[in-house]
Amino acid sequence: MREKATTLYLGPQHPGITGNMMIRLKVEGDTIVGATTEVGYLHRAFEKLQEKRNWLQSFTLMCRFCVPETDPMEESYARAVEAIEGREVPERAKYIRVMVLELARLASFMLWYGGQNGSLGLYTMGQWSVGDRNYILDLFEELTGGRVYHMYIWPGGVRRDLPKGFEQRVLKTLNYLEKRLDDYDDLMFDNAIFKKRVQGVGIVNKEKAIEHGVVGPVLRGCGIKSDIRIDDPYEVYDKLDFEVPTSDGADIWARALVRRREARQSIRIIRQVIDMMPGGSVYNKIPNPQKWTLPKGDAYVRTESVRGEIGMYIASDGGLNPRRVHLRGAAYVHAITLLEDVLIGENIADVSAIMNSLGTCPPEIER
Amino acid sequence: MESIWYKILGAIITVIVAFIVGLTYMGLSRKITARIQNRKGPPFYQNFIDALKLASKTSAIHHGFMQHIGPAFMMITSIMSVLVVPVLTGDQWFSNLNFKGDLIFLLYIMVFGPLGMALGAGQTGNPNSAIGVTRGLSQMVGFEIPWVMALVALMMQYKTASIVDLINIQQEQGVWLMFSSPFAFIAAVLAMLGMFRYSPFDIVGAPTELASGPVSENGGKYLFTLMSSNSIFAFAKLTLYVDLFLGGASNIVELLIKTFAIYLIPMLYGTVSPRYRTEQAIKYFWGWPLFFGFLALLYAAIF
Amino acid sequence: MNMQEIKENLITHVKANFPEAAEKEFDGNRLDFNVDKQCIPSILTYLKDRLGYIHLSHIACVDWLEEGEFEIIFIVWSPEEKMKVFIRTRIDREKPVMPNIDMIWRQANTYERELREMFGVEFIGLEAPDEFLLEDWGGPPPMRRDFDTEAYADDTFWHRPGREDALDVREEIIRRSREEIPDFAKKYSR
Amino acid sequence: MINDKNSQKIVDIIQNWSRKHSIWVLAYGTGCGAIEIPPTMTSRYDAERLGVRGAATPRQADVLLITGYLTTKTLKRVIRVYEQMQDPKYVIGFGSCTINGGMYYDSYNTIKVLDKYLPVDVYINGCMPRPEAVLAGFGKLQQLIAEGKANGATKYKENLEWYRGNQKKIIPNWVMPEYNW
Repeated sequence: MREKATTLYLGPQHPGITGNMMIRLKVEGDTIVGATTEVGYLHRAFEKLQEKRNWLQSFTLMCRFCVPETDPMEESYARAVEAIEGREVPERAKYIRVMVLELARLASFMLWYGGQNGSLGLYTMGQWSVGDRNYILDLFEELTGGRVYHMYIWPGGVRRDLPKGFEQRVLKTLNYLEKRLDDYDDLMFDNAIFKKRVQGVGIVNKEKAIEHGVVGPVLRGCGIKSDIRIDDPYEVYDKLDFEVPTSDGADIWARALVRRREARQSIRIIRQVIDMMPGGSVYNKIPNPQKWTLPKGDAYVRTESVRGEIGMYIASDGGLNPRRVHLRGAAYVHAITLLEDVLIGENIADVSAIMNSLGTCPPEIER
Repeated sequence: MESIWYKILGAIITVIVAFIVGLTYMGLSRKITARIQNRKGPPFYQNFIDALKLASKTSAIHHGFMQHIGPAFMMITSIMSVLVVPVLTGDQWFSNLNFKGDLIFLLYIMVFGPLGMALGAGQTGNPNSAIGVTRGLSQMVGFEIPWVMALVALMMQYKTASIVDLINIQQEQGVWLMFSSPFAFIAAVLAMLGMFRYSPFDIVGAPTELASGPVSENGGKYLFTLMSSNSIFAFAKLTLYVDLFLGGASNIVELLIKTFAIYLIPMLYGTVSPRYRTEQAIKYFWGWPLFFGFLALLYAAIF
Repeated sequence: MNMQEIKENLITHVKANFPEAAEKEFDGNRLDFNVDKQCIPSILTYLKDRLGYIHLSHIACVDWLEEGEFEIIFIVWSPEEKMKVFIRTRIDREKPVMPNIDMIWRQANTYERELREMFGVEFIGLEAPDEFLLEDWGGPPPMRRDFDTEAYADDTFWHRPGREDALDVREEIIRRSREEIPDFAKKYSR
Repeated sequence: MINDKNSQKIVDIIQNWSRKHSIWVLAYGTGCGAIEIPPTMTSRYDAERLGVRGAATPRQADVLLITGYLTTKTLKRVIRVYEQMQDPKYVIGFGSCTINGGMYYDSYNTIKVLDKYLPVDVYINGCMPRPEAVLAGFGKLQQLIAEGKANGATKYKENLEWYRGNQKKIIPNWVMPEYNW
């Protein structure tokens, strides 16, 4: 006899949901037979607001799109504006941008370590990694004045030069974090129970990935070597030497492995950038923001964030304000159609782990 | 006749001691977990404050009669099980109300509470509660089997179902039962991991999966009752372990040291383990713990 | 093959099948095609199946209020050729109707839901719940240029007093900068 | 005897002391401020040493932390969650956008002033408030509780019509059970 499916509302107030969204699950016993996501709890209408702001004011809205990693949005906006206007960026600013982006990546990985393990009940990991993340945020605070919102990478360069001795402090932090990452491996990747929980769960295979336009670690977790930093290089990524890790498992475990190795690649990139950092100015002066107009045109730039590629489309009508800004976050494709697809057939115990593994970030979907 | 009054007075004091010790242990566990997690952690008496606060919260929600009964069942079970476990051996006051055959009685009574809780949680109508209860009962099915096997092995080996007799045997032989019947001890300790519901067996109230499981709808006084009954129950279980396998305790310091040593096992294991899925937990209990349970039975049958 | 050859190759292929597509070349790895809205599904299918543009990167909509048109831009990406292609089309702003492409890429469903809600663009045969980001929304589609969000916010929500004087902060700064700085403060001011 | 004024005072002092040192925060990240909650709760800032810890369901929580802007869609859920919580309950408004709309002052989908819709006991300003600021906010709340001044819930009950009117003004489709405790 077929069991009658019950409806289970997961969220918006639920500790297992990453952020503020809801999944309506149809459950038979412990198995999910249907899922519908409901988003929109965080819709602030950024794109509408930006149409009312001038080009510099709307830059300050940019970092608020998704909070775990704010710099790729600023980077996208800066590059899109530069592409429309044809503005040059000093060489040193490019290196600093890469450094900031990779530091933000690393910080976001630390948060992911906490989230992924917290979703599986290993709270010690979250306490360690989120605590250690503060060391990176300290660096950001010194550099930009803010822990979470930096507003540092802006059109024409970066807002100000590195403080004296900043590189040494970055290297010191990296040395510490590298040691800590090994500790995390002992706790997480050598953990038999963790392996048992995540292997074979939340499978996104190649066909599904292409059908849903999946990006980032999820795509690399199913064996496709795809990284915007290599495929469509921006800033100075084409001069740097780093690997793009892939894994064939297509499950949570594979994506965890990808992220684990990517965190080390980020450290490697930052070290290279600090070695290669040229001198010079960091900022090409923009005109008076109140009178700053961009030529008519549009641009689409993509930036690799920790969750995958972020695409930003900006159209200018030659005026003081953006005509249209549209940001497609990485989670935009993961969190709705793909999540609904992946959850079918899984255990309700794994919903939170799958969401964390896909990198679902609701503010990025809803903007 | 006088000794009965002593015993009853002692039993009342035992319950109070159990409440205090249980909450302190939970507080210490929070503190130790915090130290492992690189932070200062709450003071060890934090759980008393929490309990006091919960008791002083209003509970205006009403989901029906059974919701009140659930926590009450748990409380009654906890108190009954702590009453039949001799806390201090040889002490007239604190040998409690145990009798011949109390191991079998204990086995029965320890299952009774979660069942009552299941009824109460079912009444609240929260799907998380319902799923949590199902999980709790499945997990109980998992760890009860090796646990019962270990106890049956002890009963077979020493031809008694009385805890006091078992303690006396240990004192006569001069060897703790954890050495003289090691397989039963191993099976019992592995089952204990599930009994205390620390990670990886905290599947009942897993926050990221079920909010807080069966107690989702219970706040305030209900939660206070559950919390205190849990602490009493934890003390009862720990004392039972000490009595059965560690030769009992003749004074309160010895008791605290031995119980805390036992308590550290599930707690420390919990800080470094993620949570099992329900079927994985049951599979785990029906693996090695069951194997050691069989070994214990064989061992008891042969010797 | 360098970028220029890829572009020429692409243009010849697309032109052979869709003669009305008007191309526009850009620096770098970008190429635009202006097409009619009816051939959007066929050109996207062609790009995906034949030319390897397997990744739908973006669907954007721009409201050209003055011209009375919506511009819808599909951006596809080829991992092999490292090329992004913009397929642009213009539709009438009064009766915005588009063909549905979520059978080509499943994820397009999300974009289309958003466009339907935010711009009122109707996609023929789109199967999705009516509401996406908004709930019980009574007004016009909010991302249209003629919807004034500030006026709506003033109407609907209560503003805390005190914000309005922040509007003229520049004048205030100028006024204050003309004031005499006391001697003791000069020591600390930069 | 128990209704005697002095003994009631003593009971109040003990209860307020316990409430002050045991603050269970509902795990509901309503906005982007949720990103600073993990650092506050974890090793460097460790709010648990002050007795602040998370609670999974509204029935068990004491504090509703509104972490940032509230869209109208979330506001509906937040009100429902708030009404499910048991007395005594407190609301902390977190971030500039709960105070005056912050940088979303002209957005059509976010509310600008939180205390029009829910009784706020403590505001923490800043965008984003640092974990120290959050801890200071909790400290302020503790102080208010100890003095018996954190009475937002009573205010809500007494002025329910006014709050309801404001809430219903921006939530057109109001399908919620009546608040009766």
